[in-house]
Amino acid sequence: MELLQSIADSFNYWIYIILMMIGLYALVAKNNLVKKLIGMSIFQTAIILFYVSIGYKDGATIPILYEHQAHHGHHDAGHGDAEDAHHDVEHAVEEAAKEIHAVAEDHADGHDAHADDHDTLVDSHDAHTSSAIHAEDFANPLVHVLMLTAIVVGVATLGVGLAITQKLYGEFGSIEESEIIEQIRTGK
Amino acid sequence: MKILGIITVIITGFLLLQAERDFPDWGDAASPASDNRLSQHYITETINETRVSNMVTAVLADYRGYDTMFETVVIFTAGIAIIGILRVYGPSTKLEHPEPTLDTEKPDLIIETTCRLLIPIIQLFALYVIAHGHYSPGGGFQGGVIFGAAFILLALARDLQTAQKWVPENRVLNLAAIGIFIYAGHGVLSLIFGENFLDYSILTKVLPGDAIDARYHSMLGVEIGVAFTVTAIMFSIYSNLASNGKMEEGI
Amino acid sequence: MTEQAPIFILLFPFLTAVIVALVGLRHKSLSWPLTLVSLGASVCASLSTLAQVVEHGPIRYKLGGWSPPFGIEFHIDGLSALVAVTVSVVALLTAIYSKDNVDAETPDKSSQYYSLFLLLVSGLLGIVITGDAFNLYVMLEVAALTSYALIAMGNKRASLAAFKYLIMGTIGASFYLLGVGYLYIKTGSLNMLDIREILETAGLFNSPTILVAFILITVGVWIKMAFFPLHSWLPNCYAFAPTTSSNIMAPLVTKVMIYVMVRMVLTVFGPNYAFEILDWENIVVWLAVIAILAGSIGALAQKDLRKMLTFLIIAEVGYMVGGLWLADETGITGTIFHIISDAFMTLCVFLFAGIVFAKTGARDIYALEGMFKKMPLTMVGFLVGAFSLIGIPPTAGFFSKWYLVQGGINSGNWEYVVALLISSLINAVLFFRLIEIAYFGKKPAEGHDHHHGDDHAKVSEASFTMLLPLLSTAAILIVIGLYNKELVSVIQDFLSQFNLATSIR
Amino acid sequence: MSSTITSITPLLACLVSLIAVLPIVLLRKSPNAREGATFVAGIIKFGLVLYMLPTVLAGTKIEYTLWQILPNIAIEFRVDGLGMLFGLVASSLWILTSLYSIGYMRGLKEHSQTRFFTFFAISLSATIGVAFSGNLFTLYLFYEMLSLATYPLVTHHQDKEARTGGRTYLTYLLTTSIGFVLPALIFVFVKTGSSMDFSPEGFLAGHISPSAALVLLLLFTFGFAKAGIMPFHSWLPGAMVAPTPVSALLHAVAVVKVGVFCVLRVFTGVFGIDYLESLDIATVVAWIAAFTVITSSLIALSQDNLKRRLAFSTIGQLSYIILGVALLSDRAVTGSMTHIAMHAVGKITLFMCAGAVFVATGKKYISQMDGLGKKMPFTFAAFTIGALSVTGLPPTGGLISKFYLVTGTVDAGQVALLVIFLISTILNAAYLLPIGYRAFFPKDKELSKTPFSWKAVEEASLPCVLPVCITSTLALVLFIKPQFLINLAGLMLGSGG
Repeated sequence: MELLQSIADSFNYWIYIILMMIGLYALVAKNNLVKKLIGMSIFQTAIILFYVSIGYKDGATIPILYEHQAHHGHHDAGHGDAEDAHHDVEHAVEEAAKEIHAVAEDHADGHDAHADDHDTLVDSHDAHTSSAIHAEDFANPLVHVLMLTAIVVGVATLGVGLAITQKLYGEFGSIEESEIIEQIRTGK
Repeated sequence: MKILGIITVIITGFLLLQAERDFPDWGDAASPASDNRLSQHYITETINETRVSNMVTAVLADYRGYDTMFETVVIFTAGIAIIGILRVYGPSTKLEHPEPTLDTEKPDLIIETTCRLLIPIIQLFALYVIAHGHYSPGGGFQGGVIFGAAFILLALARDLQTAQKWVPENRVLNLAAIGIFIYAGHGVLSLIFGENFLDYSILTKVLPGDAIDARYHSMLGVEIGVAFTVTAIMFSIYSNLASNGKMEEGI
Repeated sequence: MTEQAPIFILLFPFLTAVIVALVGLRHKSLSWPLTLVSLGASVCASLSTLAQVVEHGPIRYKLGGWSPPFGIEFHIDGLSALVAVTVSVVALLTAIYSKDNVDAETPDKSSQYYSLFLLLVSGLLGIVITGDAFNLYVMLEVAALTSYALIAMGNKRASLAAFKYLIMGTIGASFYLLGVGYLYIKTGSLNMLDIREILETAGLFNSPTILVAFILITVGVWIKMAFFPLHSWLPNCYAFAPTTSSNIMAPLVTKVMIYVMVRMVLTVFGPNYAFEILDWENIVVWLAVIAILAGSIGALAQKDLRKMLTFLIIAEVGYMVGGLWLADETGITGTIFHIISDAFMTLCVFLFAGIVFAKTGARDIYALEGMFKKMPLTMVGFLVGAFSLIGIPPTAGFFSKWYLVQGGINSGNWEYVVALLISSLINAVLFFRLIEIAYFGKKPAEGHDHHHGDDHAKVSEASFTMLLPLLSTAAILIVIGLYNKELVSVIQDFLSQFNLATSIR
Repeated sequence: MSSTITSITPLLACLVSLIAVLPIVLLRKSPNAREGATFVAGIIKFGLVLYMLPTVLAGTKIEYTLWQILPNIAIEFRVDGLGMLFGLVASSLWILTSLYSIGYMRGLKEHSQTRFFTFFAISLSATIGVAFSGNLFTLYLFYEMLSLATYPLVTHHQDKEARTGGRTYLTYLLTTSIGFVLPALIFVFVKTGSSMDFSPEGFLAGHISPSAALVLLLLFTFGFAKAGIMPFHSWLPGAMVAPTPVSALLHAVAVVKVGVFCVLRVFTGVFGIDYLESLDIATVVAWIAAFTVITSSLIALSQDNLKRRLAFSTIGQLSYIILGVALLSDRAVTGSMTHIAMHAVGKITLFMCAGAVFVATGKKYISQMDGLGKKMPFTFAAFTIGALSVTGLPPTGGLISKFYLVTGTVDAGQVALLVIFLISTILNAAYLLPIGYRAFFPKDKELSKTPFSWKAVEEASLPCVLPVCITSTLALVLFIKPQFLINLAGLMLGSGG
């Protein structure tokens, strides 16, 4: 029962392992080159699933700001240029972190509260950072960026893999690894 | 091989399960990956630092813009690689093992008409996805793929030759290269103005608005560059794979 | 301008790759000069970076002006600067050499070839100078994709080898990516220095996730560097690839992967974790011993010149993996020094193998017969490379062995010392077999009766573009040997931050 | 006594022959000019060595640091008594051998003479480098250089025999130097961390355990396989496929003497005689050497090929030297050092005679040389003197060194080894002296068996005979005037002999 519970708690993490192992098995054990490539795709996709799972937060939405939030933040930051912005980064982050802890304490159960609520909440805090944006409301954007890269890499590798397979077929008339090796061995 | 595969899978799987024991709970907002300055900075400060409300786009094209530039290069590389591996120039030589070919009938009327209607819409949508990446899911990669798909659809519906008329091979490569030049050009330009590579804030010298606006606009430019490359290479990969590198007739 | 030098290391080859792909469509003859110019500029940039690092300490170059960990940074210390110089110099020499081969072996596609070549170089340079764990993955894939293609452009057997490499390489890179994911899930950062800091401050060293991350990254990199028994992809790849492909990949790809291993173990996880919390030195050193012996014995069994050399690469990888896990400052100095010297000595012998192949068209070692008479200068270059691989002073190879053996003695890993010496002796056997064939010009009676006689009459000294890189490499090997003290002081500056065990004295 | 001066002379002495490679290669079209260059280089080299002799005899060491190659370690030259003694022998004999080579190579119309002279010159540089090297690292550097530079000389004929011989040669030398010396060298460096400069006290004391010291000592003794200690001796007979001048200079003087020189250096400069005495481990080496002496002498008796017999004789004589130094008594060590010179002079005479016979008659086997003495009186007279010297009989220099060795054995109280010395001397006489005797006084019936007409035979050309006469005279002179050699040797012991 405990096992089931732990699986249910981290369902994604189990699924990615299972998918990854399916892919790995195909990569190692399959004789057909295209099947190997399919295994490779599954293998890579499993990793993407893993990464995206890291970024998921209960009750959070996609990392895109609503119109009014964007406007709010935009307005506040309008005073400085980028230079200022990243001089203040360290400071701002500390502030933001404090603030978020405070919020978390106040509203331990209120993750999915709407942005409007936050506006009032935040305004009572330090006006300097004054973002109406709360980290726990949005999924982690970084992992999505990383996975966009991983997807692109996956596509590129698959493409090159298929091209090599096609070339092999043109040369040996087979896409079974054992047959190709046999042809090489018998000397052609 | 099968036994080897099973052994590998068991060992690796066991290892990964070991790691899983120590993971933070799935969806826990207080997990180290979420509850730290990096992720929080991206969520809370993106709008102040770049005015882009889609954080993914901002991180992609600005904070980690260098990664993304090489992501585009990966695509470009794949295109060149496939040309390098498959492309056969000159009069087509008979392959030792030709691929089985389908009967090439005249294109079906229904399919042709549908495509004729669909393709402009697809292309328009692709442009929307590219341009609207700052505010909604989308961006250069996504838009580029859709745009490339339009050409591929054309090649599927008619034949490769027809699609080639629109985007001949050299033009494809030119487009891909231009895409990368656009992206890297932003970086080189900031170098020329005396800032670090890809530091868009200095581009105020050529772009309207303040430094943050410069970042905002540059990101759009960069996304367009990505879109160029992705569109071109998608079609190039398709046409090479489909025609076995001969560029004569596709599937 | 010098503070921008780090980006120029990469930018020249990378942009030129795109230009070559474009210009080469119409003017194929421009590809080669463009490649040379860009790599020359890259060499200058990397040298300038090295000078800065030596003078002012590590450089942190913020890309996009974002301070790490929010943006990506180049983190260039003594190690990366040295390896970057090595990579760019080797690339330049190979590029000079490639003039005749590329036109001969891939006639229609020379522009694509040079483009891929430059992209490979930019990928490798990117790996070396980046300070971001995920960016390293992207660069790894740029380098990997180009190498698959560069190999697959060879003959029939190369295609299958490239496919195997693609499968193995993808597994390796994916393991690395997953390992970085595990680090990210526990630390929330991707910047190498930042990860290290969080690992230490948050006391994560007991976490099984970090352990698995370490295993995944190490094994992933081992696959990509062809550490025995994960080496099976390598020999056929480098033996059957087009000449220039193996010339650039054999010296660089495995060495850069070793750089990644050193970087991960020292900078990201820290020697304290890798060597003390995980007490694996003995196991890994034994694995390395097996790798060294297996590679050397494998080389003995080969009759194909280039294939023989590929097995030597496997043995050399064993040297360096073992050297790192000696966990001794001198040993790690030796490993890093060997990255540099091995890159050049592998280059030297592969350039030679390329010349032999170009001149005789034969792959087996008996193609060498009578070479001392026919191409004396080429043989001089080869001799220096061979002596370096055997470890005869004052070539670079001797000094890397000098430090590695010292490390082995210091840390009490006698099995490693013995393996190193046995492998040196086997190298001596291998190369003196070649020298004997080249010197005596006669085949032993048991050899098959090939039709060498006629082909060889017209064999003469290699062309200038082939000879120049070979002799330069030979000269570099001797210079590295003579100036090893200066190199080692840069390496030891880099290592001094880690408080490694030094000596039992 | 132990004052030091810095001077570039040792480096120049070492480099002269290396620089001479350039004119030798450039002048390859005209043999006379080419050999002229060899000569000039040889004379300059000898002059430079002689120039340093008075300074060294006065007890001053000459130092020159060329290059700080590793942290703590430099490529460094230091000329002391032992080095000077060996350098003097090698450089003087080079001139004679050059002369002899010209006669030999031209007499036999050998191919690739330029290559021959080139590598000959390089080998000499390496030899002088070994002689003058100031620390263990430099010594190793030149030792390896010598192994490689002599390979083309050994395999000069490029036939099947040369291939086998050359293969054995390199296998033995490289295996031992990479397999034994290199780890020992690095071990010493790791343990002491010092610059490994040779000094009479040694620099190992206090850094290693006695068992490690024994292992090190054996590694060095066997590792410098050029010394021909059994069981690492078989490269030496194999290498006799080389042209005779090579055998003469390299295998009677340069290569093998470099081997024993290195062993001597290890005993006297690395371990230090006192330290070895306190450890009491040298006896092991002494007995191994003794075994080699007897065994090789017995093998030599059974050889009919003259050069092979000489090769085995060399193995035995080298072990004398090692045996002497392993006894650790002052007289024995002096005897060892002197024996380097005495044996060199004697053995080079023998080899050159063998070569002269070969040039004149094409004969390699002792059994074919009966009665030849009457046709080639100078050659065989010189041969007899050389044989006397090697055996250690008056009136030759060989007696002096043997005297020191034997009395040294008595000093060390090793009666068993004394017996071995005596037995081996008898054996030496048995395998060397009959050759000369039979050449002058053949048994008639044996002569009639050989289907060979002696009528056409006469002495080999002047360049062949002249050096032979000079070296044999030298062997006689050293009997009368050995004192400066003994002084040089004495410098190493700090007691003046």
